[in-house]
Amino acid sequence: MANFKIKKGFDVKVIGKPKTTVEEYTSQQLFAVYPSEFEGLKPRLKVKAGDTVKRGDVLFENKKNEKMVFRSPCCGSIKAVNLGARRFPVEILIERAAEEKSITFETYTRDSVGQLSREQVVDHLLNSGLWPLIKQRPFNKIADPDADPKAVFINAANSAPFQADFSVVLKGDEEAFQVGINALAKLTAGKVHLCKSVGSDIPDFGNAESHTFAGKHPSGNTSVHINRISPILPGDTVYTITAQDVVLIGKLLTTGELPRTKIIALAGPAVKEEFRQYYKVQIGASLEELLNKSLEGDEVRVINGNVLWGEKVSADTCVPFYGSEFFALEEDRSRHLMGWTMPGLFQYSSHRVNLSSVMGLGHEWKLGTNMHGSHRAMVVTGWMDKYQPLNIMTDFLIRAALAHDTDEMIQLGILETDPEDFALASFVDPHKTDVCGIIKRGLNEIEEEGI
Amino acid sequence: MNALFDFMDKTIAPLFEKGGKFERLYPLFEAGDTFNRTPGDVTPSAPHVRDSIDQKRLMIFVIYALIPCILFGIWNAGNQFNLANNVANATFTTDMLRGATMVLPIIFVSYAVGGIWEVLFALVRRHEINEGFLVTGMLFPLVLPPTLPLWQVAIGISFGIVIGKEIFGGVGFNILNPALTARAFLFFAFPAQISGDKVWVGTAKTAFENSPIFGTVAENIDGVTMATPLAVAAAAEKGSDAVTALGDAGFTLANMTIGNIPGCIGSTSVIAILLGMGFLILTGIASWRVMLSGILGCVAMGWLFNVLPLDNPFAALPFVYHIVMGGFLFGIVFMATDPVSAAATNTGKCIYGFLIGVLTVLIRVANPAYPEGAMLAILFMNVMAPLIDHFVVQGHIKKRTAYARALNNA
Amino acid sequence: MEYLNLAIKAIFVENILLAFFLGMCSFLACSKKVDTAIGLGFAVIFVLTITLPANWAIHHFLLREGALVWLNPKFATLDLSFLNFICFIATIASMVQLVEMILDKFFPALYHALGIFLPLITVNCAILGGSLFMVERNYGALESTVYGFSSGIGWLLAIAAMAAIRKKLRYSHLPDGLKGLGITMIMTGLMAMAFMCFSGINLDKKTTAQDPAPQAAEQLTDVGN
Amino acid sequence: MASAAKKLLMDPFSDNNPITIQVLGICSALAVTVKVDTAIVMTLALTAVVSLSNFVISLMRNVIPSGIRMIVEMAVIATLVIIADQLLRAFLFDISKQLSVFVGLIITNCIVMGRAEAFALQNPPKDSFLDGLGNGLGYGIVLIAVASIREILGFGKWLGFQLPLGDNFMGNGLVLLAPGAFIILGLLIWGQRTLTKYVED
Amino acid sequence: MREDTRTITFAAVVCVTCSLLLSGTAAGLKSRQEANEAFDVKRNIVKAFGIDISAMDRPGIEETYEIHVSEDLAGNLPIFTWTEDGADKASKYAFPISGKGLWSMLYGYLSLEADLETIAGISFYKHGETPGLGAEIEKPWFQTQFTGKKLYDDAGNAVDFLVVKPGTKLTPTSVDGISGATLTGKGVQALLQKEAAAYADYFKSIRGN
Repeated sequence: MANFKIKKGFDVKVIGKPKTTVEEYTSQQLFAVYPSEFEGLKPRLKVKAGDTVKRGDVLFENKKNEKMVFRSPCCGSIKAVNLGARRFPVEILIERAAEEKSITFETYTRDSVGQLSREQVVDHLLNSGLWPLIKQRPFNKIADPDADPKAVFINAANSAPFQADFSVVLKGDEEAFQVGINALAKLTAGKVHLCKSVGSDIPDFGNAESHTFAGKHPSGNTSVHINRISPILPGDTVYTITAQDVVLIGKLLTTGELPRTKIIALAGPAVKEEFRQYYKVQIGASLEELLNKSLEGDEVRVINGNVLWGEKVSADTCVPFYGSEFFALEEDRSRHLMGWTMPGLFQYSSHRVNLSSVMGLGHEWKLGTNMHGSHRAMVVTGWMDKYQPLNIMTDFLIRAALAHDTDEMIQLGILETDPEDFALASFVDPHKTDVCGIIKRGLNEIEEEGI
Repeated sequence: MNALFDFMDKTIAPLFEKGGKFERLYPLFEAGDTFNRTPGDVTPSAPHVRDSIDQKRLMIFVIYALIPCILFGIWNAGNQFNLANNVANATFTTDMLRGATMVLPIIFVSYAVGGIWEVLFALVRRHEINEGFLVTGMLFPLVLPPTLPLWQVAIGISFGIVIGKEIFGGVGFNILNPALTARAFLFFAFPAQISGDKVWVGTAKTAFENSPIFGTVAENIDGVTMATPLAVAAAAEKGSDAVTALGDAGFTLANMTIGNIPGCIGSTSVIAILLGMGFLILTGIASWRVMLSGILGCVAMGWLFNVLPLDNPFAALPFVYHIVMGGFLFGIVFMATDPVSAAATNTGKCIYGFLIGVLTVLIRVANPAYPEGAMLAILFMNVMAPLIDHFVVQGHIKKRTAYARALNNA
Repeated sequence: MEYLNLAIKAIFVENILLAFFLGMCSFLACSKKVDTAIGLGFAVIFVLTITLPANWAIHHFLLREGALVWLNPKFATLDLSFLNFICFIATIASMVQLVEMILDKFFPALYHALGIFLPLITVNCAILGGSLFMVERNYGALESTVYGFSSGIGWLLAIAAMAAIRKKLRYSHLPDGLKGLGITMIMTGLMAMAFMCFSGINLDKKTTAQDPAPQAAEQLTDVGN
Repeated sequence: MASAAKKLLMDPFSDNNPITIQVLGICSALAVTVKVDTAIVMTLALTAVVSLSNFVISLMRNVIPSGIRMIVEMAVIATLVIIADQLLRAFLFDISKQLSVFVGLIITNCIVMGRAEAFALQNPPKDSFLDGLGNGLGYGIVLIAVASIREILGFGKWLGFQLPLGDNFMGNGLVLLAPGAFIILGLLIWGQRTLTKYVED
Repeated sequence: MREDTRTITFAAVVCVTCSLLLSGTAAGLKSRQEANEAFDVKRNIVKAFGIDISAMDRPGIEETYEIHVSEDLAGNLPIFTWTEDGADKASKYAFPISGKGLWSMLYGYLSLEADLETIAGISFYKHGETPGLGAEIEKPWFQTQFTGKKLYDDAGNAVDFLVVKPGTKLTPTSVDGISGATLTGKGVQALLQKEAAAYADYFKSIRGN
């Protein structure tokens, strides 16, 4: 148990915070699974269009590790398998059948999980298709089941606008959460760390060490938690997982069947005010209807994630495997006459060069996706570290990455990071550098070369 | 207005974009287009919102910070000319007008010639036209004497832009400050015009020699020489007192602070520079670390020379003088803080700034060759900045690893 | 003070690399990484510091005009200084060899740090140049040592700064033809320009002429001042 | 034969220039280039040394014991350099004064050693001689080009002759200083490599 | 063993050949080199006497030197005298001057007219001053200024010869300095005063004759 105060950070003040009410949203016909969600995965399809599948049937497996399978979230027929570039299956669409048949797995209790060996837990999770919920650092990819992680980090914190608040999600599922933690505790010889934001009313759980993090964003980022509790040295591995996913694992273990629902937050300035809240949705089910009625604006961007970090998704997306929140904001293609010399009262900024940073940081802004400038070579240095609590020299890290110097990247601490940790750096950068992208390429290079 | 913008976006823009007729001229179009209106691009990926700040804004704000220096420089150039030439009926207005005829051509040449190089390289090398050039093009004239021949201005800025910056790949990749590179080039290439005790006031023939608006040149003495305070202090004989020598030559703390003395166009007035400095620090554009540590370094070295028992009147000069004399303050505020050529780490910035201050005073006092040390001190530290950064980064790496190991073993 | 002045002069004012262009080949070849550069720099300091006094002794007691009078007064007019080059280079080669062996035997750690650089140094013209300048400028034994040591420091400073700069340049958008040698050359030029801020620093206040002997090296109009 | 010899002779002028491409012999390329006449003399001295040393070493290539290869090479080169230096002092006194220690430094000029190691040890004397000649002259071309630029810009003269540049011509002091030499050579390398499309990785 | 013998033999042969070559060259060229060095000195002295040598070839200069110049000692300082054709008495005197400039030693010769007061010519042949600034001391415009100026007063005492800032009013004992290179000028001034004082006694002593 420890409390950490993160000094550096910045909260992007954007309107559209979700209310803490949870609404049930069910009975969808169309389901989807997106193999492209799993980064670096080479899937081998086990079904084709027209096949009928039971709930829990294997849809595809990992070519590199055939034990790792991905199962269907519903019972029905495969409507289509859409291929992307190089015949990579981007999405598998499933039409739900009226009658449900499903596959069941063994059930456990809080105590019987504790009797299992590490292999049993791993095999069970791999076989049930929920193993990919566990990721590993460095590289933030699906955890390697054979690794020997020195710790498991459960992220129950939220700091970015607007990450789902786990205390809302958790209500009623405390038991499943505890079972999940017990299973995770089997995976490591070290500790399970449960990281919470300060002020959230999440209780402590057995088998896990609780930590609270105070401070502005990115105090809720997993990298910050790892850095403060048990930093990654070259050669180390840690498993990470988000809190809601622990609940899903817990439900699988206690009920013996694949979890059906999870809770997502819908927020952002382009969501009508009455719809900004939490929804209990079916995993894999289409969100088209919900989004249709709740979005407003001419051209809206929907993000699976929060305003700082997440993927753009289409407005007919289904509930994805990862993620607990959706954010919607308007595409802002407006151009401002001589904008570079105006006092900057009406443009959101964290820099004192704009008056808004002094006069307007108190209230919330209706932000859009405008770049507010064109790309230029990097000039100013040090600004990107302004809100970086990770003790990383971002400028030098980027330069090492641009020079493909993997040794130096590692020395500078890239292994502790994930592209999401550089979202704020990208945000404040006046040269509009794609910091996250550069870091991501750097990490990929290191992964390819091996450490 | 909207119709015009529509026309620009729909009809003109495609000509310059990929596949368009004038694709090669895209950087030129982009520069003009984004000058008129901020670009309408949206974020391609996360983070989905961006701060509404861009390089254009940063650079233009540096120019705003320079305005007091520019205006004062224009007045002072004219004022010094009129004083030196005994112009009758000189007023503030005639000073300004006379100054404008001397200073504006230099600024114009600097921008025009520098701009041509910038655009040429941007088109050939296909990179964007960087607004950093606006700052270089303005800083360079401000560190020149107002009487410099225009062809030298043109050669100087060409060297600064091409050798100092463009061959490295443009703004952001250069090692030395381009404006200073240009200035140093002139200093070594044509020393007679720019160094030391040569005329800094207006004996050069200016246009409108005797027009009624500019005042009448009563007696155009050929070869009026007015030394700069630094030259006076450096020339002080052994055993004499540099303050007295300065006083005899008409330099007091007060007029050096106000700046109505001969010198480079933009760097004489401490007050004007402080206004710019305040603006830069207030807006957070330039690093206060560099400025503060630079001034500290200057004070420390000046004080050290004061207390050392050296038989050198320049060394005995109270350190305050070092701050107000010559180009030091201008250099440390506007040139040393150039983020591309300065050290990039925070610790590095402090070391870098401090050493600039130290070296400036050291060169002034101990090096009889150059009465002004600020320019070369900054250039030298520009060269050393990457090395300083290297060591700071190595230290940082060590500290990070130690921190990680300590936590892991705990 | 005299020696300090000589040292400052050799490090900053008449930097053997930036003002006399010596040791350019290894400077260009080994300035890609800062650690390598610093290692080589230390090796150069080391070798310069020991070869200069050695060569001074050879020149002083064996080769210069009248050096051999200690052997026989008849040799007063014998001038073997045309053998300077060949003897100096032989000394340097054997000294490097010797240093290598001594380091290997007694200071293995240091040997591993400097070892790979030592053979390179034989052909580093900074070393031979240092010896030749020592003769041209008529340095004494102690002066030669100080000169050798501080020339080495000057060389180290230059190569370390260059290595750090090249590291910064790695990600630059350089024109193709300038990559590598070209940009390094120009950067060296700019660096030499920045180093000129020191040219003229003179801590030796005894400005009266002290050595009427002509100093041939100073006739070079090319010297960086 | 003719074309092979021509290639040996001509390659070093551009495609395989010892200075701009092989990065050899930079030191002296800079120090002796304030004026064209010193550059020419230096070229001649170096060309003589490198072609003769190549020739001699190639003659001995089959009999040199491998253990003392480097030392023998060094001895040959040093001997040739000393002879060159002595000749200069006797016949071109003024220029030898300006060349100062830099003639002596031909010993450590990497071109000589480099060509001996890279070429003369594997090839017959005639070819080696041509290779030496070509490399010496290739070196000379760069030297003379740098010297021309420096002398013209710095003094308004070429090879000592005043050029008709008008009374207002003002010598550029920087090109006469060390930084000028570096920068001019850098720009020459840029130009030459752009023409030959040589890119260093 | 055979290999070692071969190595040693080879090394010995190379050594002997090289030494023979070297000694031969050195011995053969020595006289010529010495002549060169001697000529260099002569040339500078002739130049210092105010003779325009730019159009003269080497034999011409040697000849001029042989005819007109003779070496002497002023106490233990070297002095050179110039005798006109047919004259039996020296009409000009020259002596070497050296001293610190801004950052190098300056070397040259200075010559006096027969009145032993007026400078006949000055030459600097060796220095390391900044091209374009201090190096202007080797330019004709700088050197010709000295001709006709006074180095000694009527009593034969060295005057305070000055190198002043350009623009200052000149006196018979001052010349214009180089703008931008005040300190080189100061160096020249100092070395002139120093050398003038050193030779003052000698000139006083021959004044009566």
